Amino acid sequence: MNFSLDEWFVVALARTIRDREVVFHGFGSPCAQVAMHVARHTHARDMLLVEGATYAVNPDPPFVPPTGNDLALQQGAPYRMRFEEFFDAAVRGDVDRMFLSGGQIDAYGNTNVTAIGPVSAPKVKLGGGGGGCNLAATIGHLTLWTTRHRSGRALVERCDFVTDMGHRTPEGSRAELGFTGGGPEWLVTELGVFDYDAGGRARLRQLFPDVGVEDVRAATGFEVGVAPDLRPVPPPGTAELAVLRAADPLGVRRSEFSARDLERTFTHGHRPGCGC
Amino acid sequence: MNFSLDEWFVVALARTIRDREVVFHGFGSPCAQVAMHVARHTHARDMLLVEGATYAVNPDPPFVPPTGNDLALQQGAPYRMRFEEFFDAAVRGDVDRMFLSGGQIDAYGNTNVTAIGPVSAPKVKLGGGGGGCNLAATIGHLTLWTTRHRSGRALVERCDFVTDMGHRTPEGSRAELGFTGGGPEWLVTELGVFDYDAGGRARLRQLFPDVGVEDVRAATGFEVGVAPDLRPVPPPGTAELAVLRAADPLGVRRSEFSARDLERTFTHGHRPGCGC
Amino acid sequence: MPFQLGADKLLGLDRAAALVPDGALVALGGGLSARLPMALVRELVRQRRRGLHVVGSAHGIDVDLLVAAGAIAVCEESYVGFEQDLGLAPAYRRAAEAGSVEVRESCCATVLAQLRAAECGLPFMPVRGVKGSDIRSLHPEYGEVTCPFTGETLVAVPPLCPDVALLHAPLGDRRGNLHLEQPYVLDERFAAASRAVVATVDELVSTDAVVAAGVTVPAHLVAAVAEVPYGAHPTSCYPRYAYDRPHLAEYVRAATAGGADLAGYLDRYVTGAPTEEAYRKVVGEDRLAALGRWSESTAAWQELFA
Amino acid sequence: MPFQLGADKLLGLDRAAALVPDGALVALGGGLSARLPMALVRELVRQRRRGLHVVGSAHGIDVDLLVAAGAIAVCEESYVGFEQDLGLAPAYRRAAEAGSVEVRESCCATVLAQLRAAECGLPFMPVRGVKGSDIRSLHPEYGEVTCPFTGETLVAVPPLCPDVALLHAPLGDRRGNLHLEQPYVLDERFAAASRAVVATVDELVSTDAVVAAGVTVPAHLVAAVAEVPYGAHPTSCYPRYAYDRPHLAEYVRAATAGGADLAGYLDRYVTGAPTEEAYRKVVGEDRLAALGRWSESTAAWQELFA
Repeated sequence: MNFSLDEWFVVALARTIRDREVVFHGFGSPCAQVAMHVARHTHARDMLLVEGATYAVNPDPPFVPPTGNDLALQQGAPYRMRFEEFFDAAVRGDVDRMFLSGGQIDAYGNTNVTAIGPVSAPKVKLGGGGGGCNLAATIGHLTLWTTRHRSGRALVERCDFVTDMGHRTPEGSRAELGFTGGGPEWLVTELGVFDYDAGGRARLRQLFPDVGVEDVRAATGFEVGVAPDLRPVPPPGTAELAVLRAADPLGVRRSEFSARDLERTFTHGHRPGCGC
Repeated sequence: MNFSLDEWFVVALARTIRDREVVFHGFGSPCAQVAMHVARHTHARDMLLVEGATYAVNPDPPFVPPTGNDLALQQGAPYRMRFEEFFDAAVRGDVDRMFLSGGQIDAYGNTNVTAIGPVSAPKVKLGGGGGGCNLAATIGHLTLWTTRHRSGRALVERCDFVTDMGHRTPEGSRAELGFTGGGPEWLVTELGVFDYDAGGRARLRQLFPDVGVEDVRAATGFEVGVAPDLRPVPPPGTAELAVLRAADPLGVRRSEFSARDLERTFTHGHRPGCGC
Repeated sequence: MPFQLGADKLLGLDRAAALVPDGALVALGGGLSARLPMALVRELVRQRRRGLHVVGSAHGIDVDLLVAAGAIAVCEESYVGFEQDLGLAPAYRRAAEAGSVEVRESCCATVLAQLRAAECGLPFMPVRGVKGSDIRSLHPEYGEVTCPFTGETLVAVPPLCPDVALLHAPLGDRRGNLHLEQPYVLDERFAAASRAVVATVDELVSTDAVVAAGVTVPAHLVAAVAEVPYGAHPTSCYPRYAYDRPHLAEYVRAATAGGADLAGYLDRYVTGAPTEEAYRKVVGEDRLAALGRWSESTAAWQELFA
Repeated sequence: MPFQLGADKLLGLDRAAALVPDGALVALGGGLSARLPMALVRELVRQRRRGLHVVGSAHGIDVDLLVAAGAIAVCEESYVGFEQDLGLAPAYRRAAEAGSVEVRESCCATVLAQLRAAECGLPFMPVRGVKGSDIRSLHPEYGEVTCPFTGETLVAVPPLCPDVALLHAPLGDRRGNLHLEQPYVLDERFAAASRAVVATVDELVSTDAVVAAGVTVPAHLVAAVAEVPYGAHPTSCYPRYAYDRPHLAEYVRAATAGGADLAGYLDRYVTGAPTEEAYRKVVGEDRLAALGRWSESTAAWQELFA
């Protein structure tokens, strides 16, 4: 069976969702968006999927469009939340997981989507955080991702600007700030998958087979802890790939990847531990 | 032209409404309810009428039913506010007038709809205040009314319990409490019409023709100030009576009056100052 | 809250009502004599529920019947009664005057602020009014907060998270999607702020049918739904039926007289009618059908209320 | 607020836009590339508006075009950009990096809390999050408040009362009743919290027709309404038209290049097209009609976005 890195990456994101979770993604996040539909039609059939910018509940879009606020993303939804209805639910703790990315992500899972360089005179003004700076405080778990790990600019020791809090900032830990959400649980990149250690720092857990620990170290701005049980990223299953390809006929997920990474393709047969 | 006291009373209430006001009534208030429809179809055609318990905007009910939360009161309304939409508008000061009654009304226009006697062991437990204890603070003007003035128990020097604040309570004046609403502007009873003096005390301004100042004094628990220009209540106009009779075919307004007052009927011809 | 992700929440009325424990903080949906959750109220009486703490806006026979049956310990509604038409709530009034029910009368706007605090996960909410009203003396739980910008002191109220909200809707599906007609009163806020929503619907339909009518309360906020035709009777549930004024008058007469008369009402319509099927028989299918004829003409509508 | 009781609020687009003074605090309706008030935005550029302070949630070409034309002094949106598809907002980015626009980036949930404070007439609103985020450093106007019940310290935000909210709707009447399709984003909150709502509608219809479709924003909250077909183009206004992705791409290319390219876009589509009739001609009636064909089939819909 053949598949590309972008497909495997989306499946890896999907697998961070547990069944019966209430899950949300921010806008401008095609990989997370597609991943949620993959999860809902494979291992998490009873999850509650909230479409990022439409707040539609459990829609079945005919396709994922290039913009997050489109009617296509509401098709088949029995209910559309109001803006305030979703934010209230998230802030009171009724949303279990949010997908979050950033131009910079630091060792503690703090993310920067506001500005590279000093915010008063940015080197690059990024788009902004949407609702993240409140949502990150109270949503149960965060799945972080970046498709630009290799650039060396994405994973940094310290963000130039913390838009959304991870496990700890100079202001203190989540517990010290009285936040009810658990913070970052996973960080998925085009090189591998991280979880977070007891101190709240990212720790390498899984590698894509064409990547080595040294590649990760070279691309990462903070010191990379490695889990004792470091393993390859489990390959996607045929069901997952089928749902993914049906959900994203326009391939909007691919817009997140560099040309080089879009060329990464994989094959595997039926081995033990294979999900297909 | 002949008309009854209950009709004249409702017209007197209607005339406390100015054109282009946003006006609301509480539930269990048939006289106020009918008065608002009379005003909207005579001298206040551009008022915004908010139906008490349905929050319907400018409805044209086929009839006024005996309950305040009925679909009949929403007929013809281009819009129905949500509960919170109305309360927010009122609390931020966008509602100009509310009609308010009470089992007790004191000299400062404080009203009691909670309990006669000590609230811990009431002599009579009344129904309760609905939204009044917040609305009375911020709505522009209050028109108070009672149809039980003659009983001697309605207008008292001091309420046993202040449910809704008038101009002043032991806690202080409206200004001292930082309230933005103007408080009681008119008090209409089956004996006459009061306004409020600079000190916030009720002052007799108009009398129904079959009532004397001494009747009012005898029925009133506080010292009655009398306006230098005390006059009879201006009689209803034919248009007002026609609208009133069409709006209230079931005569629900009559449920507020004693048998004795329901027998009071009046006749008048075309005199100067006659509204008909 | 928390979200209820089950696909089938259909229960019998008895098991639905059983989700309300003795002593629960219960939010009652609807208002005055419209869309009150009467089938659930009657079932709670049949099950001899005790010590309930009820909260809501302006209510009537739902609260009075629960008080009459001895089910309520604390009453925190903003109003309980039958308006100008049928007057004070007889059982509520008697219990309040005797001190057998604790009256914590509240205000619609304050209850709204408390529900919003719960809905937004906030530990308090400031409110504008309340000062100057003795209502405050009934609520030692209220506090004060000073505005960090204006220095103004405002009354602060704690969040209100009912254990259960009891709602009635004309239409719903087995997942728990509910369609309501306006006014929704506080039903939407109760649904979001309560730990569980237990609903009755006049008619159980497909999800598509509820979606076509419009989902007012979404399935993920509803814990249980029971199908009970005329489940709001003797109050209204438009567009299906108007309120039953003569029945309300019959109740008010019995409750005012108390003693054997009230016991007679309870026996005839509640405890002696072990199910809602039995209740509908006692009320009479013809009478119930007549309440649906409000829509035939204005004259027919008025006649129901004359 | 305050309520607008006029019976006829229909104005030409020029007079409607004239209700937005230089330096006004302006709320922009819609979100991302959906239902943005583009006709009003273009007219503000034609009228050389200056010094605007814009607030909202997640926006795109509306803010970027106003920045490109030099109309904005302060930007308080939670996001400005073209998502993953077309990337960063070129003019906004350039101005922010050059310091010619003051960036007071905010958060959707914080803006919501501030609008609610205005809506409820409260001098402040507590919020849960914000702590731990540097967003707070961009808002010296935020304060802190201690919960009188838990002792917890929360960030307090002041009320947000925009001078004008600019909204676009598919349907409306001359009284100002507006029908919107979901997501409403913050439009309902803007309407209640702003001093005035200025709206455009794709089609002006009778009050009965708006009522039949469902009134989302009521007339009493609307100060002025102008009829502008395709008034949200190049963003979407379902069910009438999908967004015009190629047009957005053309804008992003021109704005990224800046200089003559950007001037060319502005001349071709905005300043050089003195009216919206002229704008529609330049865009092409065929192209506009094609955006309405999303509903013909999934294939047709996908093609628009390919």
